[in-house]
Amino acid sequence: MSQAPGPEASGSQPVMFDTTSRLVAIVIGVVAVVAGLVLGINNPFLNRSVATEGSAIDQLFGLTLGIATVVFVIVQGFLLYSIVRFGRQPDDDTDGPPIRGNHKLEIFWTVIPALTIFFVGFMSYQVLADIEQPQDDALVVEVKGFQFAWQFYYPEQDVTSTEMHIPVDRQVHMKMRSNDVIHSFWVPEMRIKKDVMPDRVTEAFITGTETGTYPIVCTELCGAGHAVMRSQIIIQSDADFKAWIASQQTTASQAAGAAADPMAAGRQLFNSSGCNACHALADAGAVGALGPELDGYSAVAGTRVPGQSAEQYTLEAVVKPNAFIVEGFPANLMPQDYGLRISEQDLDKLVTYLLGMK
Amino acid sequence: MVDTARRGFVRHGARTWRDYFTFNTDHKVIGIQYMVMAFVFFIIGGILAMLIRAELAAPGMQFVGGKAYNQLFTIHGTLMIFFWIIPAFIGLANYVVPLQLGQEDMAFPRLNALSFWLVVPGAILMLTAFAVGGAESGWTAYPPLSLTTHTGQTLWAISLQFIGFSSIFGGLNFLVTIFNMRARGMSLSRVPLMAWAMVATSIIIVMGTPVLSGALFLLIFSRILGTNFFSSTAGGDPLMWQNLFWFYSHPAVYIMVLPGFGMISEVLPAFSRKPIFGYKLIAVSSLAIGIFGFLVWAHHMFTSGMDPLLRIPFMITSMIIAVPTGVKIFSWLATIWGGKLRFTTSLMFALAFISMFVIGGLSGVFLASVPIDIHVQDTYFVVAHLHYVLFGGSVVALYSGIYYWFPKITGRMLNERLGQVHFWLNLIGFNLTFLPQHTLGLDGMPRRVADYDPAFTGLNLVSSIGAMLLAFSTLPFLINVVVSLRRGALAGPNPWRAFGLEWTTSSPPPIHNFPTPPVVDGDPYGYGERPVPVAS
Amino acid sequence: MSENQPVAENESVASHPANVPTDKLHKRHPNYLLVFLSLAVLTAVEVGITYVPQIPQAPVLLALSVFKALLVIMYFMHLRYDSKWFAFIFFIPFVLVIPMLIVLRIG
Amino acid sequence: MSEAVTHIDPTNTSTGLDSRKLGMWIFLVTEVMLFSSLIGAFLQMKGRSPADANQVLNVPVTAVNTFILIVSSTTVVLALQAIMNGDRRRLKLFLAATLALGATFLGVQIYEYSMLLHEGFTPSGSLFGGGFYTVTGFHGFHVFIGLLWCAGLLVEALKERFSPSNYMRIEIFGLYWHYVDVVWIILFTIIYLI
Repeated sequence: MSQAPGPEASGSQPVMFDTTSRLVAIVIGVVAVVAGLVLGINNPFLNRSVATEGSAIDQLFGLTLGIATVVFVIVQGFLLYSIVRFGRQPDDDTDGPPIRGNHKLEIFWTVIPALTIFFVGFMSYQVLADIEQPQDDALVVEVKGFQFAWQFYYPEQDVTSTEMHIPVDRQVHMKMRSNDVIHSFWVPEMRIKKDVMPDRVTEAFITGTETGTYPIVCTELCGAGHAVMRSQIIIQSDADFKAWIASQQTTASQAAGAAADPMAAGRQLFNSSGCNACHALADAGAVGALGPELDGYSAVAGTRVPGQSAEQYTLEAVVKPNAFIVEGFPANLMPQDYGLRISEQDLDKLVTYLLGMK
Repeated sequence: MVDTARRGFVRHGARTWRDYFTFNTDHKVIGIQYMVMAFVFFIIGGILAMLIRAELAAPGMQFVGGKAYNQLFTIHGTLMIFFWIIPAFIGLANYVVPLQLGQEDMAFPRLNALSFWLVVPGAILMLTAFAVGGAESGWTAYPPLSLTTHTGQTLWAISLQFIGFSSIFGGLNFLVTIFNMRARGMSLSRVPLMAWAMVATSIIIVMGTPVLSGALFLLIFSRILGTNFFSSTAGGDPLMWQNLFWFYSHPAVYIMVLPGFGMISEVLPAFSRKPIFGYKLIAVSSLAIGIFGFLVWAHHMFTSGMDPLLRIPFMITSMIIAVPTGVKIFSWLATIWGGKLRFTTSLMFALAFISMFVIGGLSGVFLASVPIDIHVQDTYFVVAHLHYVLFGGSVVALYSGIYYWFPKITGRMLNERLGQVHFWLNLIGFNLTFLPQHTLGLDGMPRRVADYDPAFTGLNLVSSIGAMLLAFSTLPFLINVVVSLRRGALAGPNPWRAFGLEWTTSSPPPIHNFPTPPVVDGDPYGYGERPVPVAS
Repeated sequence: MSENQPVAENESVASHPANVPTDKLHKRHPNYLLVFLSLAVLTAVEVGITYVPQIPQAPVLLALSVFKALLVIMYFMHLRYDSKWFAFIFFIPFVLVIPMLIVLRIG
Repeated sequence: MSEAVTHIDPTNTSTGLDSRKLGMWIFLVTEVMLFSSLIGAFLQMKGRSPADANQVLNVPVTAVNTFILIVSSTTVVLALQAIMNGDRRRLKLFLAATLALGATFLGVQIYEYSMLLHEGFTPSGSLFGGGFYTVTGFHGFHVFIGLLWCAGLLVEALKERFSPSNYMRIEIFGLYWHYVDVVWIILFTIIYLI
């Protein structure tokens, strides 16, 4: 075996591409940098934050982005420069200078990044301590997550809702708990996210700074309906918030007063158990689309399974949803533990409600 | 390849293609078995990725519903991590490392074969899990969700056990091989950096994988026997899974990228004709990553219900790990600085690796900062970050290594023209796919969703187009491999005029690698100092 | 890495200092029966302690069992007499196990 | 290991350490990590269970069983010493004793399981039960593997395969068996006593 006749035969191949590749690399590098800068300046990475905590995070993000940009430019700059400057001449078969290291340089690029990183860490710690500072006058909201909907309970006001209303400029202290699997509560515009666990209460703090309506998103995979597990947060003036609370309290007291009214009780259950998240039902104001629409359901309930009465079928459809699947809808999508979650009396009320609508 | 030794059902060496389907103890055969199998799974995983991007090209659910989509990305992630990147690196290292050490095989050849053949039942089970359905709680399989899904989830977990055992035996084998079996004169400070990277990788495998195995056993028992480890209704602890899972799976990120670091450290000196800059620091930083990598896992749980105070130490460790990584990057830049760069496809992939990995590394610092992580955790920002690390890092490095060692493995050169086409399509497609995802995440798009806010349509469409380009870029590579295997120019023992013992034997090497045991008188980076060693 | 260098760095030794048979290590060995008796007695003591509620149970029992485990590791597994490398390898994982157990506990 | 297919000599190594022994110690590292994760899970379950959850367990019987395992560890180390001194008769004797003691341990554990199950203490019944059966089950499985291994070595010893210059495989089995003993020493304390 001689040293390398083959190599040089083929070695001429890469040489051919030296110049072209370099040109292509330079052109693409320049285009990418310009495009990146234009895009970055015209379209800032983060949209506007509407929470004090979010603004603090944004500042930290900006700082980190600045440092990252410097590192990025240094590394890519050296890389591009080397590509431009140190390409070998086509007929040059000699080696480069045998430099094996430089202790001062190596210490320099170990220590400087370490100091930078400690600085970022320190700033992060400060921001973290800042955004998780509970305040005395905070409004407490108990957040409940289940497959695939959110529910918000205001313990001081005794109000339950499927949308989150909060007053502007007042800290909100959220106590969160899941009914089934892990969810995660996120308001992108407020930058705050926290997992909602089934075995413990987790806490998060948000303070809205601008009125408006913003999406609440579930960010922890929670099953087939994960993508549609959404709600909204409505930041409103203190007066508007109070008015909303009052209106909810009236509705609630009506519902309570009409406990004898099975329809009102059923409607309440329909919404508080999360049925509204997936099933549309005009009477309950529900518009969910994951499961079959329930308007006009009472007319067909008795016909679905031969030999089952409408009551039997409805009960089974709630507690054993896979027993009969309406055509066009997937099996296993609906949680199968409603039989455990809803008491027997409440199940009766729910069945009565669903069949009671004409 | 001349003689094929045979003993019982055990074979050593390959004479025909059939030998690649046997329980073969030759590390070269096993390396090829690993790589080919891994590439098949790369293609399957890639097809799943195309389905995902097709679904996401426009808002709303077009092709698949929520369940099917969940299954798609679960299997995509699992295949890419456990059946592509990890085995592909192990395969290439299996081929190269014993050659670099001047040995005729790994320390335990039969254990080596067992490692490979354990992947096969694992793969069959994983595909069955996909067919049966139910593995749809992500590759992270967080309970309680993973306790409620169907049979496929159990098969998924059992499949990963096979992969885990395969990994453990492989890691053990590499450690013993590199420490105990070095050529005459090869002191630890002359061990190639690829081998050092495999030491660090194997340390992680050996100490991390058993914990994943333990966690998977708990999950399997919970699903089959009804134990209540993670069940919240019975008082179990869902967070325990996350701790155990990430105790392995964060270090696993380094399992997937350290061998790449090693390959880059071999490729850069060879094509810039300079010794590696800061050999010792590169080797030490690999080991530092290997150990420190174990103390950062909870940064995946900053928004979970874990104790808030615990986040601080984990934030600090997670940030510190950027330092040894940075040291490597700077050392590589210093290696090419002042060199005589020869722009082969292998070198271009290596340079692209540095460029892309820096982006992934920097976005990692954002994720390590608790307040920023609170915003971006579980969003497309994380998806972008992990693909910059695992594709822009691992896969690009792997391509670099393949272009570098293909002549050694097959005896023939890959076509450079097709290589360049592959490189540029790959690089452009990759960035088009994943760069926009940073913005998507920051603006409010969560990960693992089949449907999204119509406001995100534009960037998603760009990403989907990029993904198609990226998929297409694999085609010139495949054509190149198939054509070059038959018609490529003959490579000869050392086509790159590189140092390293693997280049002192013929291409492909004979069955026992070296006619006479090689002797080493320096490290494998003597560019500009010594004449290139000649094949004996 | 540097720990190994005395062996490795030196050219002539680096190649194969190997053929030193490992059984040289076993020429020195402890009195196995004494180790066994200690283990047996300590086990009895452990069970005895559980009947004396005045003694703080968890810390004392844990200390005793760790001591017993170390007896087996050091003497039966010869770690005390064998290459320091084995001791180094075997005790590394405990550095990681302890933070893992603590974090699991805190949750 | 694979003499017929390669020429790799596990005793002639760069570090001077026998490859098989080095491999075994690294394997024990993986075992430490596996059992640590399981013990961690067990402790977590125990922490979430009532303080008297382990009252159902039979401490005296298990104490005797612990003693049996310690004896078996001693017989292994005596077997190793015997063959190093060239005493093949004692090697066979002590290997056989190890096998018998290990089998007794496993038998008692199976008896314990059946009693507990009979009393309604099941893996799915309580958090503690799940942790208990998982950890002790894994340990029992390791004992079982050790028994198979020991039986294999005993067969070879009967064929006089070992000698004062060829005992590494006895030593490696010993490492495994002692490790299994170490795990039990820890388990006995944290499961039964605390």
